Amino acid sequence: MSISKKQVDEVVIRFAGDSGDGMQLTGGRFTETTAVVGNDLSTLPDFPAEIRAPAGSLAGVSAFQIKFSSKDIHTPGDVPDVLVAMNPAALKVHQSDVPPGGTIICNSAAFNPRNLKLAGYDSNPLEDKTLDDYFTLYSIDMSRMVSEACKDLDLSPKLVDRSKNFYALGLLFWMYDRPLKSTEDWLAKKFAKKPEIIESNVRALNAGYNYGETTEIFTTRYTVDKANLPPGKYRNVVGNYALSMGLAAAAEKSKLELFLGSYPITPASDILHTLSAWKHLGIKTFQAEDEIAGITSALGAAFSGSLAITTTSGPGIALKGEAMGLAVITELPLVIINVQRGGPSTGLPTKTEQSDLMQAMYGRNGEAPIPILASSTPGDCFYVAYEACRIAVKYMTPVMLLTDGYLANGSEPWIVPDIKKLPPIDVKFADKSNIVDGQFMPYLRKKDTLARPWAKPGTENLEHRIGGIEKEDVTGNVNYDPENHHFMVKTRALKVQNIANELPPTDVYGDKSGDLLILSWGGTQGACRSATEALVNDGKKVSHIHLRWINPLPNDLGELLIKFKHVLVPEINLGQLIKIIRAEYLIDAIGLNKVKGKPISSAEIQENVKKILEK
Amino acid sequence: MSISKKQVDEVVIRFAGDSGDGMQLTGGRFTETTAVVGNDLSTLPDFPAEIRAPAGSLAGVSAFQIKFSSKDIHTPGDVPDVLVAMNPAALKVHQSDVPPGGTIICNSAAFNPRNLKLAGYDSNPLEDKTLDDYFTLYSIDMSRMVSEACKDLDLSPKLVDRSKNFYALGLLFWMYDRPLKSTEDWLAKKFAKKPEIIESNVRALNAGYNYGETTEIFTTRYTVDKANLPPGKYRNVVGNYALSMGLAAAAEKSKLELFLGSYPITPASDILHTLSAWKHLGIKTFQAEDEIAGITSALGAAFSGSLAITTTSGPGIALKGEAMGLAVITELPLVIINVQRGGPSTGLPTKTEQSDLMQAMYGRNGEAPIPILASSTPGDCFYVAYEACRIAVKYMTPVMLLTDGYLANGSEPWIVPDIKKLPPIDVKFADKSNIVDGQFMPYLRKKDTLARPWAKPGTENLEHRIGGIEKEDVTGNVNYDPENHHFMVKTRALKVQNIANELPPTDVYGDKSGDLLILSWGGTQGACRSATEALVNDGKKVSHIHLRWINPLPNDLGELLIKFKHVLVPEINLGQLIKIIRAEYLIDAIGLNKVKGKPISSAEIQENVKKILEK
Amino acid sequence: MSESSQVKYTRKDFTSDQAVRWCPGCGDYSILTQTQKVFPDLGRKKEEFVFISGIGCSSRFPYYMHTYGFHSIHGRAPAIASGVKISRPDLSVWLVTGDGDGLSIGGNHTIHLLRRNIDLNVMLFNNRIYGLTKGQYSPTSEVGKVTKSTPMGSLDEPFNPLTLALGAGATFIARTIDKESKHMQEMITESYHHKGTSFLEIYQNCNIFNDGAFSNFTDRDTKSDTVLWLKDGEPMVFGAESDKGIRLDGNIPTVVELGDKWSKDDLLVHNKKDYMIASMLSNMTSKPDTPEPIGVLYAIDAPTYEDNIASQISSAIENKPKSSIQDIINSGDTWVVK
Amino acid sequence: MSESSQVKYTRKDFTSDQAVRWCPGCGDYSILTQTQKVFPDLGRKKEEFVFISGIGCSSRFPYYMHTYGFHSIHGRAPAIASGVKISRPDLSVWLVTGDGDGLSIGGNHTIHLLRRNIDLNVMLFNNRIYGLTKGQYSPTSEVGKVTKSTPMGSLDEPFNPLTLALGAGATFIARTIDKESKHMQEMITESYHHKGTSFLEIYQNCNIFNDGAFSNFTDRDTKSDTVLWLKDGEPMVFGAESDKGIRLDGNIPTVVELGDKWSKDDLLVHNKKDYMIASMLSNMTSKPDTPEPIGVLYAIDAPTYEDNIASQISSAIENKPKSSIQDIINSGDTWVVK
Ligand SMILES: Cc1ncc(C[n+]2csc(CCOP(=O)(O)OP(=O)(O)O)c2C)c(N)n1
Ligand SMILES: Cc1ncc(C[n+]2csc(CCOP(=O)(O)OP(=O)(O)O)c2C)c(N)n1
Ligand code: SF4
Ligand code: SF4
Ligand SMILES: [Mg+2]
Ligand SMILES: [Mg+2]
Repeated sequence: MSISKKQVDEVVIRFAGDSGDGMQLTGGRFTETTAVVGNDLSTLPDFPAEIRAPAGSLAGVSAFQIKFSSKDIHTPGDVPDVLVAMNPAALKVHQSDVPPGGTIICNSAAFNPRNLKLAGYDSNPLEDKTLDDYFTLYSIDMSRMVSEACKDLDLSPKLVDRSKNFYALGLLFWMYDRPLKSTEDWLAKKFAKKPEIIESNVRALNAGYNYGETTEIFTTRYTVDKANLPPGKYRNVVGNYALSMGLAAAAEKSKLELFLGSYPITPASDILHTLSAWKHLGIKTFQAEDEIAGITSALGAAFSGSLAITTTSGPGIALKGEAMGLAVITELPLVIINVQRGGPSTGLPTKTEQSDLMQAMYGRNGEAPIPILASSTPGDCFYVAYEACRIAVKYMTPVMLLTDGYLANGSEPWIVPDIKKLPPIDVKFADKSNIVDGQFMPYLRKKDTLARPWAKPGTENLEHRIGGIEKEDVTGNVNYDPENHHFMVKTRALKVQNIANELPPTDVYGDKSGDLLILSWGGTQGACRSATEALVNDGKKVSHIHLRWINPLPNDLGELLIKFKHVLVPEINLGQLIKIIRAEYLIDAIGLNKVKGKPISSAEIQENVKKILEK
Repeated sequence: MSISKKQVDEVVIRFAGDSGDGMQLTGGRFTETTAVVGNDLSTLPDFPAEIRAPAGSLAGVSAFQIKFSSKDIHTPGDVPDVLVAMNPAALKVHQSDVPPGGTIICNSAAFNPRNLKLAGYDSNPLEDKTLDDYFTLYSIDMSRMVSEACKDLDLSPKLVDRSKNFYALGLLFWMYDRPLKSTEDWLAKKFAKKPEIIESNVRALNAGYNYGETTEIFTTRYTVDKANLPPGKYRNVVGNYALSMGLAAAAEKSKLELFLGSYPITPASDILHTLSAWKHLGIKTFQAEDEIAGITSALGAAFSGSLAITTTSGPGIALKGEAMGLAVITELPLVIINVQRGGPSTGLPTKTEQSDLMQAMYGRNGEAPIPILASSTPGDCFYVAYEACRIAVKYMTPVMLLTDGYLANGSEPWIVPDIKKLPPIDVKFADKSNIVDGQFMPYLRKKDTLARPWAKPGTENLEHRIGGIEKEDVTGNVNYDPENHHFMVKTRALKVQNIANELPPTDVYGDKSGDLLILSWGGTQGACRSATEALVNDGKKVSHIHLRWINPLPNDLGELLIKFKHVLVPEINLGQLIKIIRAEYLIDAIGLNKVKGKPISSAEIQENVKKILEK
Repeated sequence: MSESSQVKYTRKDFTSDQAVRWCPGCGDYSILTQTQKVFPDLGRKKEEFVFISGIGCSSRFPYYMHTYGFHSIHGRAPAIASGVKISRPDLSVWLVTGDGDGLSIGGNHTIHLLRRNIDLNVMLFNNRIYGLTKGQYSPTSEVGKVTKSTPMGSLDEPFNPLTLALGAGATFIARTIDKESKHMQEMITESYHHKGTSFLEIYQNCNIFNDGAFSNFTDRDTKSDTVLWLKDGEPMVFGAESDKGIRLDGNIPTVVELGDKWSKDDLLVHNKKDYMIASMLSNMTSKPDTPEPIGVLYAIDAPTYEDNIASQISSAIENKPKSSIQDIINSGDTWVVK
Repeated sequence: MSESSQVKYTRKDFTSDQAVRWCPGCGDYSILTQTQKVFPDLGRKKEEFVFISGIGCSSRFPYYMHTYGFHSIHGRAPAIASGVKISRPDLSVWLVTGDGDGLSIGGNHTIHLLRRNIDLNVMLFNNRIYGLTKGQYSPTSEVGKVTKSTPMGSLDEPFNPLTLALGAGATFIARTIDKESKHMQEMITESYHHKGTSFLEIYQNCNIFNDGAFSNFTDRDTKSDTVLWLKDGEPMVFGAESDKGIRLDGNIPTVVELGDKWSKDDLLVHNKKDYMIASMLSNMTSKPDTPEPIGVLYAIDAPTYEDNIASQISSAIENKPKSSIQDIINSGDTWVVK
């Protein structure tokens, strides 16, 4: 029998199984290997909200999707070419996403009556032929194969069965022609103290690979060429980790001590975990009693001269509003990070959403403007984190950074940056030279940035008091004068607006005028870029602008927008950026709003654009 | 000597003195008498932020302004005709507001070296002639006169001196031809247990009155005719009090128990105080440990079937954001009241501002729409409070009601309403009829309002569970399905939008088209109406729309706005309603934004309109 | 409160139709079971029970009870429950919370609830870890605990929940253990019957993120030496053979062997109304030299907030019967314009 | 910490140029004065002092001290101060708060601060009322108090701040009175020298909204019989003629007359390291039959959070010296595209 090798440009694989089946780990290993092989890639984990819902239940299904390609790609893919379903519930939840002609691989051992019932199947879909007309179905008794492969090992059957995800991984490695070595090395390191576990997993991995190689059911293998990525040294990086590195890089470059005040919350907790492990960089992390203590402890650290950070997700931001106002009026540098998730309230805590933009703009009493920027990809989290820190200390202001669950847990290949080449962050604390007529003036601003001086407690002769009551210009004393208040309210707004003066010209992907402009922010960047590429290929006059800064907006944005007949703003919310754009530029922008706890697909965007252009 | 009587249409008097001088009380008595005399009136108290700053200091000046008129008026006046300054600090702070030709009455006894120094005067302005060129100055040793009048009383000189505000009041009563009787009655009641205090105050009052009558320095008395107010029984009412009555009226009409969960904060605390005193109406007030407990205890009471209220000011709202989101997703009726004050942060806690509108719209995570309405005058607080309650229970939704420090403490004559004539509030709790196939469906909505049923704990067979995780349509079970989430997000938005269908047609003051429309919300109503009247009198094509509802906006607003060449939106913030209007209607509305802790004046608005029309 | 003398409930009546979603092996299951077993016997109408919870694994509890329930937001259950009980004293209100929910973010509401003595029944599932967010240390985690957020070990002294509750003015504090079904049932019943806030700490094993936290007190071979079962009015005896006891040495509780030197008469006699005994007992928690006190440490009678407010209201109504807001609206100086 | 051995400060050095804005006669004045008097003698550089406060009359304090200061938002001073001290252990950080600020809205931060034992000095101005918002009852107001928000009297048991602090795990609790200048100076000095969180409750008269709340303990004619001045290691004697004392009757502190029946030797000897004595003493607060304990009730040595974190960091650095974030950036599986 001959197995043909077929070359394809891009592939989307989704691993799905019970929370206990190790799907995130399987996906992670596939990703690492794919990265090293040199494809471009993008990933999207999808966790259940329960820690561990009952085994086999629909609520307990966990999934991980990866798209990899020989081309430059921007999203983890809309629809999977291959779905690996480790149990009936996983099949039930994900089957509808697989397009006709797609491949489904199942662990038949898990399709027992109990699991079928839990998933709501009346009959076994692997046997009742319901799937065969639409999909290429591979029903494999992975559990038995693994137990065969491991039978001489001194391990309980339960433990052996846990290796079945590596069997699936091995099979996929074979199908897409990927080496096993890096996974074997990783297993050896990870379970250094448990050699039997290494052995069972390695055997399962190889058993899966060999099953593809030797059985006759698979007729095709696929190869995906290396992507033509810009030259450089690469690694794969997950958003929250990239963000943590960006913060640490800013601390190192600014020579400030990093202080994180935080309270755990999904999907932001990993930043706290990551920074907690970097004590050797001198980073201090403080798990506070709640979000309010998270931000206020950070504000205290900012007052005393640290690079202060607080991390959370939407509900935590709701709690931090009052303290943000205090940061605004005391003009202290503070980076506030919101890894957005599905709302309102507890909402869909493990799903992604972009619905906290307006909260970022307005979620506090009074006129309390805060600069806002958002990251566009997992790797970009590094750069926006760095940028947020740079702006915070340069302008003496709190800064809000928005990412989301999709960016936080997703990953992509990433050129390893050289921190020497990052823009400098020069911090000059106030000193004697800031004393005017024998008095330190804590609100005597720099002419260009309007930043006030940052005076570290412990510095001789700079004793001063700040607080939440309106401050007098220059002296910073408590002041109830109407004119001073009006002046200070406007000055604080102007200070934020001034940041626009240092933003680079806005990058337009595609022509600078045309029929339609897609305007995006945050994690929808990839889908918008893919859609634009496809539409342009299709001959449409479509361009794309992605905003890193939302407050302030770039100075040149207005001019750019009016060059297009239509402006489409896709968002995973009911229309938030679009409100800002319409109010600012009086342009009849159109929203594309899907609030489904997952990224908007490139296909949806394309479809929408076509409809608009047809009108 | 003959004293001429001059008839005038309207008068503005400002009483100013040290916090200890009793200016609020003096103003209050003048107001009550003026109300009973039948003038239209409007008042504006102005407190210092300190409880009692050092006697004689600028920070300790407290003031009370009243405008009264024979015409229908809308504001407490821009500039005082008469300034009563009880000490140098009061003169210093307020003199600049008095127009040339105005009258200044001072208690010369307080112009001693210590007080002059505290107020920053190098020489005594009552003696150095600096004022004489501009103002009609009356320098009267009120302290001595009062002590003369009371010398045979068994009271300490200190206590006697405390009556000097009644001396000033008596003098003003004489000048404006007002009876002493109601003040004498009031004193008799208030100090029933301290007859000497009654006596000293009554003597001071009469001494002041007689001083006007007998001395020759005053050449003119003024009379202000009764205003031509709509017929009815009137009383004078302060905003926070009117609001409290509105809530209690809603409770009585709906036959619900009123529950207030609150935490004290200026300028909202008086609502808590007022409702706490109405236990005989069965009202329960709970002073919680903080604002979060204030709103969540109220939400608990809403769950159990009470008419639930929480009151606070801006910083408190910032803390309540997360709980508001919970109220949105659990769809429980809850009225959230924000008596706005100067921000950001602690800001100017005793001053007024309108800068929490955007916080009301967006201050929580996720898509969490809440209906928002605002009161326009102190008396209107009654009606908006009632309306907020009605909408909350009808649509099963939290409702945000915005008032502000100016409305809360200001007063006006108010037709005593008959609660029988208020719109009905019919509450029908869920019962057996809500059980479908043996199961109660907590999210099975009414067709028209989209309200879900309200099931009181304790009702047989309606046991059910609600919570902050996304709910399944109809059943209310926890649900993570993407399509359900999208549907629920849109349904919650639609439910709020639906309220617009029952709003009356928008009232346009003036022509329905023209050169300029003034669009206002909240406490700027009066100034905008006055300005419009003046401009129309002046031949300008100017009209005025005042919004009671900001979310949703009235359905007919868009059509109305486009009939005007210009739309001007005066706000005591940097432009908040205007953002909503621009985004919604793509109209190039113009902002008039003064953030000075006090109402925008009618004069400023007129000036601004004229400038726009000239262009 | 209405007695359900007619109706006879079973466990099933308190079981909702929702699938239970805790990890297999989680201690929460047992707590749910004991609650569902005890409730039919409380003699109260089913529809009068309300469960309020915050956020955490434990806070999923209300979904599984076929009663009225409210799964709210993190830390705020005490305040929500306070609103329920103050507005509706006729309901039996239960509050389920975790060591993070009730003592970290919700600590303030918890202590204020206790001082107010609102008649609520608090069940604090203490697993000494944040379960739902996958394993960070909590305010009850022991010093040095290695978790995701404390890779080099936690640094701060934990709260002792019962000591904290006592300091806040609690009128009822008790402790039980997930594995001790019968004892837990007793404690739930006693909580129910205590008028005022009952604060019941339940040692609960999180077998995923903090497995074995209480194994010392639950393992067959150790537990008789490590647990002191409190019985009101009885001397404090423990040990497999009831051969040990607690004696006061000055004011220090000390373990003594019963036998030649010491007899039962020398032992401290538990008195749940004695504040100093409660203070001493709660302070023995998880100390190396003394057994773990389990049972009702403290229970006294005191007026409840909701009763007080109700009686202020009735006396106000008595003073001004049949009042209407219209009276207030009409009051003050009024005048008529014609 | 740097000793200011060279510089000799006076009270004026700690006085800012801002006009003091409390009501004439307010107890806050005396606290400010005593602080400004004591600070020059602490032997520490002026610029190393930081005052953090929340919101309330008391929280205006930092404006009047010529040190670094932060007047923040209501209730959050403990968290802000924690951030200051953790990030800068070299500073001497002081926290000024009120009974509302520190125990109502800020109660949770306060108890968590205490359990963490961060080396901060807390001065809680307890006037048993909300001053700044013009007179509502506070969590320390006595039951039945008539205020603006409780026209028929307050209903809930107040916190006893020292009992609460002890329950939360405090390592230093003390109490003084606004009018007792010298004693207050001693207490401030002892707070300063305690390593860990020192919690000093100051009875402060609000002569506008709660005048005379502590007159029992400050009036010439009553105070010697109503105040128990605590001295470590000494028997608990009080009374104008030092003729009374506290004796333990079982575990109940009882007042006895010295003379025929009882002598000093029968009295309880204060030991500030003894938790049970502290518990008993704090529990005597404002009880009718016992005098008010004033002084240091409890003070023990314990590691501080900020020292622990600093030492984790130095040992991490020792293990991986000269680390740069670049090392982490470079780590993991990497590959090169040419
Ligand atoms: C405002 C807010 N902050 C943080 C979270 C995330 N969160 C959910 S549960 C939890 C702690 C859970 O610990 P615990 O209360 O001990 O409950 P357990 O899961 O252990 O039963 C946290 C931090 C949240 N949901 N909301
Ligand atoms: C978030 C918030 N809630 C409420 C207030 C209003 N407020 C200011 S101070 C205060 C209480 C003051 O009492 P306390 O802490 O005892 O201080 P005191 O004035 O008595 O010194 C309150 C409720 C506020 N400023 N901010
Ligand atoms: S994580 Fe722990 S506490 Fe949560 S359900 Fe699982 S075992 Fe129970
Ligand atoms: S209100 Fe009371 S506490 Fe506040 S400054 Fe005045 S006297 Fe002092
Ligand atoms: Mg826990
Ligand atoms: Mg106070």
